[in-house]
Amino acid sequence: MAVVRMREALNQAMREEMERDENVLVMGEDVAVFQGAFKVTEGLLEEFGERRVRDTPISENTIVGVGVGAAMTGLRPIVELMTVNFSLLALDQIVNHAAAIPYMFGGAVRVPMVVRMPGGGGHQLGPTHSHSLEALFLQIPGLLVACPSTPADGKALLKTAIRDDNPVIFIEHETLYGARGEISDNGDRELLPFGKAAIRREGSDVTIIGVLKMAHEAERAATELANEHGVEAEVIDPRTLRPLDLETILASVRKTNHVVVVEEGWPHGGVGANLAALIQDQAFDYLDAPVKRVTGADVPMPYSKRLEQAAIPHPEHIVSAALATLEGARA
Amino acid sequence: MAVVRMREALNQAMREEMERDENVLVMGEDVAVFQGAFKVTEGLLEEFGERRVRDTPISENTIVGVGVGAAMTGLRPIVELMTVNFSLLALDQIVNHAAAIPYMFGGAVRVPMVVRMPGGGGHQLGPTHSHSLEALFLQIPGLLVACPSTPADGKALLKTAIRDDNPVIFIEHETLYGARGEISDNGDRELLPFGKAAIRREGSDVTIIGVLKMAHEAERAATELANEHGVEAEVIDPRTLRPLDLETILASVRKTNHVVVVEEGWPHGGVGANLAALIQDQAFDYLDAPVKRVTGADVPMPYSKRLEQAAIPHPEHIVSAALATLEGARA
Amino acid sequence: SAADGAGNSKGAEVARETKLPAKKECRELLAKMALIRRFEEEAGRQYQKAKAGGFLHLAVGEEATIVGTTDAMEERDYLVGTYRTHGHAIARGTDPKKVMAELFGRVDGTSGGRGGSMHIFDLEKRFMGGYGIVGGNLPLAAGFALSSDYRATDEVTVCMFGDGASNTGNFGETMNLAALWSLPVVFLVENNLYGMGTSIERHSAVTELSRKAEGYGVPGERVDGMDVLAVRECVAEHLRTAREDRNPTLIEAFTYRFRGHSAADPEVYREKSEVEEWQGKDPIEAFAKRCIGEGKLTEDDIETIRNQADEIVTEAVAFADASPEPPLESLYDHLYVGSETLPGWYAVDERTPDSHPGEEERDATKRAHELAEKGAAYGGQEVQPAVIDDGEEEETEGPW
Amino acid sequence: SAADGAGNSKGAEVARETKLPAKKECRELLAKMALIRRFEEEAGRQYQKAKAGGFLHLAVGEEATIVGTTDAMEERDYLVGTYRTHGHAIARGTDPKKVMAELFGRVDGTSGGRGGSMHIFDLEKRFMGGYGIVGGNLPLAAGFALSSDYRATDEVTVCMFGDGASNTGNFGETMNLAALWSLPVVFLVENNLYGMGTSIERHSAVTELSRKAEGYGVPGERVDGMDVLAVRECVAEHLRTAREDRNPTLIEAFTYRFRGHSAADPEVYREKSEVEEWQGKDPIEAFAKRCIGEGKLTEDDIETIRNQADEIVTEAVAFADASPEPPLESLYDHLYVGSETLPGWYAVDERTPDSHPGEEERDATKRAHELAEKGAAYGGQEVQPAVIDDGEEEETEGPW
Ligand SMILES: Cc1ncc(C[n+]2csc(CCOP(=O)(O)OP(=O)(O)O)c2C)c(N)n1
Ligand SMILES: Cc1ncc(C[n+]2csc(CCOP(=O)(O)OP(=O)(O)O)c2C)c(N)n1
Ligand SMILES: [Mg+2]
Ligand SMILES: [Mg+2]
Repeated sequence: MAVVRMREALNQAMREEMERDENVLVMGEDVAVFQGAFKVTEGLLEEFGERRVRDTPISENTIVGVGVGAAMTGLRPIVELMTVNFSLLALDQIVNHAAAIPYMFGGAVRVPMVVRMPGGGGHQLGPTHSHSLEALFLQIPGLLVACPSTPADGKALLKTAIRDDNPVIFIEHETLYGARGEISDNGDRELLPFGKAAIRREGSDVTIIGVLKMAHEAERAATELANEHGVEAEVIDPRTLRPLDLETILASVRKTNHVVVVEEGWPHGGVGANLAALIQDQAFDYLDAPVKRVTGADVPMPYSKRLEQAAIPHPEHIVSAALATLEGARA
Repeated sequence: MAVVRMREALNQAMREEMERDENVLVMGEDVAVFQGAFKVTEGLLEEFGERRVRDTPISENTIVGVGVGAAMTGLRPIVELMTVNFSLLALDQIVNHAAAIPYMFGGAVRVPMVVRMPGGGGHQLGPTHSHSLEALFLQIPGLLVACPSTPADGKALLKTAIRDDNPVIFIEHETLYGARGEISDNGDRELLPFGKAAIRREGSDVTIIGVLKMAHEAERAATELANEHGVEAEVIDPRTLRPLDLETILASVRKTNHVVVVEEGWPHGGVGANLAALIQDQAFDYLDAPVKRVTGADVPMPYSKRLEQAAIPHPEHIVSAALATLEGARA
Repeated sequence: SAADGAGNSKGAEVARETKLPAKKECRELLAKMALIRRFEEEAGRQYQKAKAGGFLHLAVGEEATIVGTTDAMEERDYLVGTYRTHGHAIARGTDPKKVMAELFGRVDGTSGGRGGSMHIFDLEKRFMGGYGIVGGNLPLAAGFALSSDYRATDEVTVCMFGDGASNTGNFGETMNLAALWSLPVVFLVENNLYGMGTSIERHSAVTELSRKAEGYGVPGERVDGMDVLAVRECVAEHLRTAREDRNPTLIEAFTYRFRGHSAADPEVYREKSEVEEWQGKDPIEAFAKRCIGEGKLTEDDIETIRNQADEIVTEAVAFADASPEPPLESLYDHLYVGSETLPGWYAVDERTPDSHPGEEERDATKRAHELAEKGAAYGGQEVQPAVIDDGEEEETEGPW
Repeated sequence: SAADGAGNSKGAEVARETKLPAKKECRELLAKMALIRRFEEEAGRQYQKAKAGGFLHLAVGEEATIVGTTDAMEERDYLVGTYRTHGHAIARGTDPKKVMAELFGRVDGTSGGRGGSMHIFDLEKRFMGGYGIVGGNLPLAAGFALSSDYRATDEVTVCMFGDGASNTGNFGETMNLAALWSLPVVFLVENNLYGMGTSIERHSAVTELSRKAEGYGVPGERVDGMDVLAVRECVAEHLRTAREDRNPTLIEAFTYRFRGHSAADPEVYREKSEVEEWQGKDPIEAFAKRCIGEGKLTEDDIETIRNQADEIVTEAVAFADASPEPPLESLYDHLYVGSETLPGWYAVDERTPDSHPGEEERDATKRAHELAEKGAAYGGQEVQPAVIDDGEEEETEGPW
């Protein structure tokens, strides 16, 4: 066991898979000489050279499309988009090409590629640079969607994503790159299959589901709920949103009968909306209160630190929502 | 009262608003000489000339961006994207610019523009040409989203959209352009405010909410439910998804205690997911069964007529779902 | 008017002195063009009979550009095109039967009936598709070329697209990247003077498309796309540049679609006289005349070629007709690789009251099946077809 | 290496013979450049003190390109830029106080604290922003120009963007449209030889950016972006072309950012020597020298200009410091126009257990308020800053 930061864990995953498979390459803006905008690709150019670690022009749709074409013809590209905000320029290649091609051509060809990109707020980057787009990508059939919250998951899920034959949207969180966590050293035995949620904390009173950074806030809230309110929360991190491990979530709900879903993204049609719809459908008789959602504010992220922090969920919001569901409080 | 087709109703709305306001103009691929891919802009070039009815190159992101810039400086552009499928190339201008600008600049400038585009399946256009993206656009704060299902609503909502000072995503359905409906002739008195749902049919047993073409399928299902099963369904067409008239929906749910949401789009994080999450949260105690969703299949739309029709909801699916909720059936 | 644009195509820089190849080659080139022409005309007829659905984009008139290009390519080279590529696939060697079956939406189609006319695909023949999104194939082409380069092969990718596609953001982005990375790719713009109903003068500030990518480091050349030998020779030269010098280039081939943009476009945007002027330059007619004139082929050869094309296309229709519709159980097939084996929930089917993983559709509840059947039964007759795919297909059946 | 690129900027085609204007004008030009330099240096310091957050992109070294451009423009003309535009706004006449307040995220900021450093905006001065998305401002510029044309005015739009932005799809799409529609717009690429950490040779196949849009019908010209008079003269000519001939053009201004891409980029991608070479061509230093040399300004004038700049910037900081933080109740303000009056549900706030329309946040429940306060109280200290905005800002404070 070693303690590493998320960015190191992701870096290890890419390095190990590149060593393992000659067909794995990394492309993206400033991934080579600059070592990555968030330093996730640090050292890869030096180790693997210009052929396998490629700086690209600022051409998001084309970068992704080049990855799709390369994946269709034998390579396993890892495309880094500098942030999820810029993926809005690449959605045509992601949705109409990467996601559609295997199905559209009757399974005659595969698109084994990974699109890595960080998102989220917290750095005062303002309205164009703070999106959380998990809820947008989970809508698209043909894509797999991962959103790791710990270095161990980040490394294991990224290795799985690189080896998977489907196009994978791999969403990281800008404020988690520095987060430290334990990670096992025996690389290959640390593959994590998609579609397995993690139970971060066991509890019998309320189920709190948190994604990316919100998985951590959920744990903090759970601690506060236990210490201050005698409430035992079960904290679940889905880890992948496609496939979704609904079984683990439903099992918890059948036990706790109360649910809070926490996400940083927008409320309308968000991750929480999807989970709430599925949970109320499949565990209706087990719910003692409505599935509560704690989401980012329904605004483009404001720059002002005060407004930004007010727009992002914090443990207090989660605690408050959990207590409300237990009271069975209603608007 | 006159009976017109949807495409004529939309055409009238644009013509009337262009006559009313010199600053309204129409831009898009093949909107002028070709008269519109779906003939919605027929005759506008002849009546208003090249200055106000402009054919554009195939440059979706730029066409929308030009509209945003023009809207910021005094014009009221109507941008037609040939279909919603191509809006995936314009999402950066729609989300990071049109939707964000008014908020991002503290209200110093407005973006009074309408992006019109048809979507949906049914014409065997296959995996890249059959998307229903209502659920994607309703996520975005800063946008208004309209999805009319009748000529009268189409005309009235489009006129309102053109006069609204916010950026409006106006989603039409390719298979509804030929649909006929009554429409009043006294143009200006026919403005329809956003955020007012239509109750298409009153009923006390189950609430069926349908969007775009599915609003019609919902009505057909309601008729069958009444005739064959003695079930009185209340059919609601939200007409706009942002703002959303949740009050009308909740009032109906409090009366019927059973809900089915019908949409043509994908199930994960769809329109139905958003409504189910909101309804279970705000009418929890009134629900006798889970909110049921009838959605398009979770696949890129297949070309084969047989598969395509199997992937699109039909009255049978709605009837079956309605009966299931009344049985309180569970998976 | 685009007639001027048409005029350009007669410009000196386009003309090429070519020599007729050996008899056998002449016959092959003519046969391929004739087959494509026949196939497209028949596809149009089948569409009118509603055997084929969706949009139908025919390449009638563009056969010389297609065949001249594929004939210059090696088997190991990749070809990628647009939504108007029945002929491109056939020219690459794809069995017309499978192309017709795809138009019919049947299991024996190139994409098993999932892609349709706009999404033909044949990995074996290295025809990489068939894409409905204008300009969407350019980045893919750069990706194929990157892959060829990365794998240290000497494969070249040929990317064909339309004049309208040269206005997409992908055009500039891809040209720059291809030149920056010295990718082995030849871009060929099928300049048929219109993007749907918009003439080139109305959609492109610079109508000399061969120069449009110069600012990105991709030099270009114009060629008469109605002359199969000129196209073949030109493409061969550019393939060499890509294969040996590792430089991407752009070919602008002047051609013309004799039919509407898609099955029955009213064609209000162009003059009948313009269409007729171009029909006077029929690439098949012209090549056949020359072959006879220079004694390479006889009237009998021509007759045989015509009959063979007829036969192949007739068989293709029979084959497509006999091919079964995709089973409803296959709805979720190929959505994900390994979805059967990998854990977790890959697709959900909310269209039935019984929520269940989509991949279980195969053995879904009886009710789900009944519903699927009921749904599938819908002919979509209640549907009001969009203008671009209703109306009458004008039957301009020539000798070809 | 980009040093060669730098070399270009000394190329013959770039040099311009210019005459110094009258004393008063010399003073004004120098004062504006000095003010921007001071403002940027101070912004860097305030960022280190965490008074400003987010990304901070400074234009130190690029003042001549900015001021030369704005000085040639009419008040009625529009200017639009990137995320590196504190100086552009100031040069257009925006009060430095309001720009600094925006960096501080305060209510008196140009965007009321919502936009931040990357999103400066001033409609009154026709500075149209300030955009964080590379290349996102190009279509907007075409839109402003279309509007000017549509309204039959003779306003011209100047669109400034970086060398890296010339690789975005928007570049080609917008160039083509601007030329096709004869829009009154002048595109100016601030070629500082790098897109973030990627040198122009590594991101653009053709490094002569002035020629990059020729294929779209937009001719270009190169100018020494370190010479304020050369830039002013060049931009004036191109403005005339746009205003009178209605032809869009592209200016490539060679310049250089003396600082990192954003507040402390480790700058591993360029040599110290290259930075120093360019610092030797400091546009403010050079212009001041020349003014003194040709007797237009005295050492005292220079001293006064420096002091005035210091004063203005000091006041700006004091003003920003004194300006209040936006009230939490304003979180949803300006999300929609008329959201107070229009019916229906404009925003939902699910962060509190009480679901309620967001616009009612103003008078939301006590609990919602407490929670908002608690949330706002977070300094984000638990957050691990991304590499691009941590590290030490190197204090390369020059005489300017
Ligand atoms: C991105 C995108 N925008 C619009 C369309 C609709 N569309 C289909 S074909 C076409 C015209 C394309 O013209 P061109 O590139 O010249 O090809 P041609 O049909 O002439 O072969 C358009 C606008 C599309 N399919 N994709
Ligand atoms: C579409 C998009 N992609 C990537 C980024 C991240 N990014 C911000 S600035 C930058 C470099 C831009 O370089 P250039 O255009 O030369 O402008 P400069 O910073 O040199 O002034 C990049 C890649 C972005 N903001 N937008
Ligand atoms: Mg064309
Ligand atoms: Mg630069």
